[in-house]
Amino acid sequence: MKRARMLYGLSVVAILALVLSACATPTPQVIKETTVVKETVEVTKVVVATATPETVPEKKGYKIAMVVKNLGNPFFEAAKKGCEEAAKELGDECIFQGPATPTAEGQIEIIDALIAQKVDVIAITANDPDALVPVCKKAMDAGIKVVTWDSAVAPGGRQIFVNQADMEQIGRIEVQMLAEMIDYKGQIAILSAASTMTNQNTWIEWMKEELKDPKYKDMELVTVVYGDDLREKSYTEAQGLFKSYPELKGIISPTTVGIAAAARALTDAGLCGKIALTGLGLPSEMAEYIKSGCCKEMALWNPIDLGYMATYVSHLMASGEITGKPGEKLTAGKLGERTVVDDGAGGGMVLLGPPFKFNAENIDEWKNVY
Amino acid sequence: MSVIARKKRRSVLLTIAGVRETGISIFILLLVVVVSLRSPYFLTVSNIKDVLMDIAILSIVAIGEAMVIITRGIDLSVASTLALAGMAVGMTISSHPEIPPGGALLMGMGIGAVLGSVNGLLVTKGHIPPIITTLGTMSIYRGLVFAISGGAWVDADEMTKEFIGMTKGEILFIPNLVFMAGIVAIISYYFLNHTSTGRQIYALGSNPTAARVAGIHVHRNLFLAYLISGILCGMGGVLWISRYASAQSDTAVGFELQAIAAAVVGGVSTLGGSGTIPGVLLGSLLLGIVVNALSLVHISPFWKLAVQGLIILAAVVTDALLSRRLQQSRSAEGTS
Amino acid sequence: MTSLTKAPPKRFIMLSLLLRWEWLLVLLIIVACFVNASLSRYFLDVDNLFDMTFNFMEKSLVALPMTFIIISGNIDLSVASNLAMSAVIMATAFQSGLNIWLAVLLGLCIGTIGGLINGLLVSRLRLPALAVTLGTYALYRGVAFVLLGDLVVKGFPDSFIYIGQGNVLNTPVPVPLLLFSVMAVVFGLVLHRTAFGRLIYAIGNNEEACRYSGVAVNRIKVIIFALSGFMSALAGVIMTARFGSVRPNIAAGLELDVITAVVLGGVDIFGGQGSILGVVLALFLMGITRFGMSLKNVPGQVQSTLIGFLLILAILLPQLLRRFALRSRG
Amino acid sequence: MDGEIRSEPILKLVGIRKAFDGTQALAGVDFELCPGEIHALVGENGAGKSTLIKVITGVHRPDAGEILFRGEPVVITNPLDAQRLGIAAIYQEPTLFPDLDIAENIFMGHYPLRRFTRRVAWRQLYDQAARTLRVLGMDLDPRTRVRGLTVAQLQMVEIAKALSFNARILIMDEPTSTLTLSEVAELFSTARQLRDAGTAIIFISHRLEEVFGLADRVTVLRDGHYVGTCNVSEVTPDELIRMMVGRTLNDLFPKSDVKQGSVVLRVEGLTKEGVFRDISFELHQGEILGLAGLAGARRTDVAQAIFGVAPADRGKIWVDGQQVAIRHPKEALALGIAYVPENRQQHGLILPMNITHNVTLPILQQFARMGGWLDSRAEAQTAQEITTRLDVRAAGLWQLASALSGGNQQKVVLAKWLTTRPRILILDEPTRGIDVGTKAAVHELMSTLASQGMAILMISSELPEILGMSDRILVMNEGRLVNQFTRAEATQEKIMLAATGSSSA
Repeated sequence: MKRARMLYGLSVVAILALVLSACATPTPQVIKETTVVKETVEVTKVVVATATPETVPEKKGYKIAMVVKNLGNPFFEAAKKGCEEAAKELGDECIFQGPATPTAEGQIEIIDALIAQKVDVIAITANDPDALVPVCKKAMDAGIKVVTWDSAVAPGGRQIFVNQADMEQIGRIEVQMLAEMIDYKGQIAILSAASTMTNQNTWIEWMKEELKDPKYKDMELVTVVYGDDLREKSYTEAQGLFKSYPELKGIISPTTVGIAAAARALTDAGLCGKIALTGLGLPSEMAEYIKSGCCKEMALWNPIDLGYMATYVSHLMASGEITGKPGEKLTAGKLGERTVVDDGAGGGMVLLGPPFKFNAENIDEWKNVY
Repeated sequence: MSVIARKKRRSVLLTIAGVRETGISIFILLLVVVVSLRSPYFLTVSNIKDVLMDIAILSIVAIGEAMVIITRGIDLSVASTLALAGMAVGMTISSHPEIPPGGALLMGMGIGAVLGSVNGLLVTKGHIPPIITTLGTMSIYRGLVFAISGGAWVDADEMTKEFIGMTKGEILFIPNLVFMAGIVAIISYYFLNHTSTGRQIYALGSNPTAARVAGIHVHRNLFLAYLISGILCGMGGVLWISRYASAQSDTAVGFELQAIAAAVVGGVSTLGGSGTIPGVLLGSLLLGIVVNALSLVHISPFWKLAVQGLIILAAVVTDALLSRRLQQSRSAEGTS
Repeated sequence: MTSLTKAPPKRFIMLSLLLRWEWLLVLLIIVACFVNASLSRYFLDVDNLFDMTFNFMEKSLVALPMTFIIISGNIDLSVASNLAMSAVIMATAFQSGLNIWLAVLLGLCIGTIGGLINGLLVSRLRLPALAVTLGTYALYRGVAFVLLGDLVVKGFPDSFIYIGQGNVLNTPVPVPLLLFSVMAVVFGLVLHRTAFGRLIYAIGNNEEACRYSGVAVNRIKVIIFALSGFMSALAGVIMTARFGSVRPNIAAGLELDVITAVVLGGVDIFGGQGSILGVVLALFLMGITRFGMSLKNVPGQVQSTLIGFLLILAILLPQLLRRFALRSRG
Repeated sequence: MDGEIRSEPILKLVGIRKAFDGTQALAGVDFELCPGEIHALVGENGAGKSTLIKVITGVHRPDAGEILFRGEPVVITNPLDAQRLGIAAIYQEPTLFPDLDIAENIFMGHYPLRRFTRRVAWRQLYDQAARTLRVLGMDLDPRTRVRGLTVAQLQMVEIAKALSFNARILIMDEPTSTLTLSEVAELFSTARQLRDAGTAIIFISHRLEEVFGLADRVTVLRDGHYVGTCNVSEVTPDELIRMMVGRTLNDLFPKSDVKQGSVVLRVEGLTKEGVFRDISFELHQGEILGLAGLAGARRTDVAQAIFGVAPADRGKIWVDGQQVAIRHPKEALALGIAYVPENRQQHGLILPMNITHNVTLPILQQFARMGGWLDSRAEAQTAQEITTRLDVRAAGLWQLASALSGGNQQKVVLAKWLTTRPRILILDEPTRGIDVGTKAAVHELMSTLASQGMAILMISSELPEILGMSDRILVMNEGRLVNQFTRAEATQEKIMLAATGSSSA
């Protein structure tokens, strides 16, 4: 009997030891992350998403927390590089965090912990623009600046929006690219991400707007399908598209996962060239298909620059150099000067710039960058 | 009782025993007829090929899952195992493009075997209930995917043409992927139905206590089921990254529920001891056809999940009612 | 030997008290707090600690009936989907002009009906709960999508928002925490002190014997599944109020967290054993561990990996040590 | 004590000890088995017979002692080792695989395999299985799935399974407890055939008449100790009982002598399609009505139909002159009917729960105060009263049902049903697998209850019990009531004739 009790104690101690070691050692694999991540950007002393020794009392720089939709997503991994680069230039600390799966719940939990840590700025790209509003308000109440980038939190939950490109422009440009490819004729379809994502939904609205122009009178948008930003689902959805619409001439996929999956599906089905594809894609993922002609042209902003810009804006917000009001001027390091403009909802917005078009001519110089 | 009467009884029993697969086959046929009336494209060779390609990986994983469920267990870690094996293989081939596709496949199966063994050891030696073991390893393996990749990904550009081509080619008009799933199914069928180890897997799922008394190595066979499930997931992982030409840390999230659904719809009882490979294949096929059909007949994508749910429920309920009637007719026979 | 009234031997009582799983959890919580406090100076802060609970109260509410269900030898995979379905229906009703509190009531009814359907399929048709709730897992989430698609419902009144985001009066205690505390006490008393609770254990241990003893097994099963549906809907209401908005994809994957907590809380996955106290402790252990890791900015994937390890180790280690001791004894 | 030695013992156990959680199940047991003998192993429940068998078959490993097989010491670590030595066992509870067919069950663990492919040789499997079934006189297709077979059929498959090994040592652990007399006779002749062919058989039974009818030698165990071995021809039943219990029992079946009252239960034309047909009888206050028949005569089904576990399709039931419809045991309970099921561990008890909780299960609502709150003091008091009355032996009411001996478990089941204060008590094989002492206590209790006016319907396959306890005897055969006797006119022969009546066709 005594032994049983002793055993029990032993097992408790053993479990505790494990938990302790798990918490105490900064998980090694994560540190490696900064070095593993592709090439180009020189690794800085910036600590990313790891257990750091608590900050020293006197402030060296601002603590900028970048919260992304989920970790392990290529787009955000690229943005992280920009964050690190800018943080190094500014002497700030870049905390890069995100949930394992792209859910609002996970992001809220993270933001709560960031509020508790009293970071200076939270720069967030939202999984759900509305669900995050309350927690973002809470952060603002706690004196934390809330910057939103990429996928915006609804106006009530942000102080400034770093927009990768004008929503309207992105929507319209995708239709224009596709129209060029199919000669302004035929059925087209859209393969989107999850049905809840703000960005995609807004762009699709603008696409529909653009399509009202009489020059597109021979083009017909037959359907919008959702691949949930899951590769296999997007793949199946793309397949479904060209099966159920045998007359289909073109697909627009305003999401990096979707366009890659669609390109794959087109290649596998031998429909490259018969059905045109465009949208927003990562050069590294799409290089193969652009070269093969499956996707002649696509657009994207530079996610590294986006992360860089968001970090600069965060820094300026924290230092009080800008407040997020339209009309303010700022200098975002290597990206040069920008002006805060009206976001249409009464708040301020900074534009990264026009989306960049990738095609067979320039893809090689970008495919190794992001 | 006369010989004739005995023969007759046997044939009746055989027919009833076949009902499980018959029921789902009829359902599939009905669906096919309805959908092909609505969409002329449905019954074309290329669409059928596509459906088969789509369900190939699912059925490979579902077969492993079915073996585990037959032993009264469950494997929630299949999707994570698949992703981990896929990521490890993807990273290896991107740095060692000289590895042939076959080698990559073997490597994936090896990694799957290791992960499956961990499950098997925890269940047999650790005496942890399967659902808890695999709930735990589901998170652990998924985390490992992130850890080994550092959040990075492997994309089409980093894979060799041969590797991506592995799942693309055709042998005698049959897509490679379907061919491979077919081989897996045939080997598994043979294993489960014609080897004594296979029969023992059924036996221990049917009555674990009796299995022990009958001198069956319960632990060895249980371990084997998890091992096989792991190997098939590993194989699925390599095929997956070849097919979609990409390995990421969120590959196949939620796929475990699809695998379980395919097995359950195919008549594998979650109470253990029963279920067949043809059933699992039909289950995967049904799920595949539903997804395909919904997009072909232009039903809003938002209906998909609800329809899938209804089909799973329908399958479970019909199966239960059928087997209950089977049992009733049997006991009636016993007295007459 | 003759009189059975005598109490069990003292050593027996002592031992069974000491060996309670709950003590292990208490110890783990203390250690987790200690570790967190020493690693982060933000941890031991009353406001932070209370605030942290917002994040797992929905799970906790659902974990209470899940404890009943698992003790009775069943499982409910559909909780998160049911949560989403009832929240979506509540929200659409509100949007179409229904008074918010009536809409809440409607949501709770829908959730209960969802649970009722599970219960009826499991008990009347004697289907395995795993298979049934796997089906409704897809179905209920599907219904949420059919109803709301890519839309969002927001603009709830402040009085409603308060139940998901507010604090009780002027204290730092969040409203959901208070609600959960009350519910936990109620569920604990029902499970451990009433005839209904006893019958749940009895069914989990031997359903057939219960039938033979005239226990209304089916009715009890239907009730606990309906209860699970009701609590899922309640969690849906809280979550809606906390987010201030509803989309059909809320609470995806919540069921696995709930089951993890219940099992970590010492409930036997095969039924018949477990306590509400253990589950509550496990919920807080998980919450504190996650919060601590978030404070140290440990990536999400690594967090769930550690919870996975915790789950397996918590069950494996006592066993391994016992076996080791037996071997060393000879 | 040893009789003539037929040959060298094939199996010899020396000083076997085995303890579970501190309880000494076997405290130094010796045992010897020779080829070509049937060796009975007897003792009260908890004497250690089953543990000894499990040691021999490798399910348990002994803490101390030696096993000699043909004079060589062997270590049997698992059932497979035992199989390799040619040891086969038939257990009390059938250990079959419901999802597999009969042939697969028979050959599980040693399928005939094709030489090169290692593939299961199905035709050979089914042929051999059919042959084995024929040897046992069993008319069943080997492809029939086992789920849904009757208990007797399951038992037969078990025996076929053991025979399929060509076992040199065959262990039969109460194989007859679920068999009918004709089946028992068949089994015995098979056993004798095997013995004459040189197989050594260990035979365990509670029925002494079977021991005397079949065995050559008998070994007695008591409380895990070895008491002695003797030739069956040299002992009397009384001597044997004395060795088993350490005392003599004069009257195993105390007769009830009660004045019968009015009809409390009347059943008319009760029919369940394909199970039983047209069952009609009356049960009086203070009467013990015996229900005899072979296994598979569907007596249990009738009882379960009356109790509402598996309601009948047609027919009427009156309780106290009121016609009633019973669809669920709860309703039967409310009418004052109680049913002590045949399968104690599966249907009677909740093994992982303590005595109190088991006893109060059907009447739990009585202890529910406001809001369903349980009055645990009143609950414990009720449990204590009834268990004291029935003399349940346990360390305390907190003890788990699983820790009790078979006899005490049955007493707890009886206690559970008596707390419901039934007026009609249905007992299904009330003394199966119970040691002699408890058996007598149960019979005494039945008498007392009847004398207090309770109406008892007793299903039993033990003819002496039926003859000794019943005021009237009904006989069922293949789902029908075939005959009825008063105690005065009933004899073993008459009952058997009725029970087997037309079944030989």
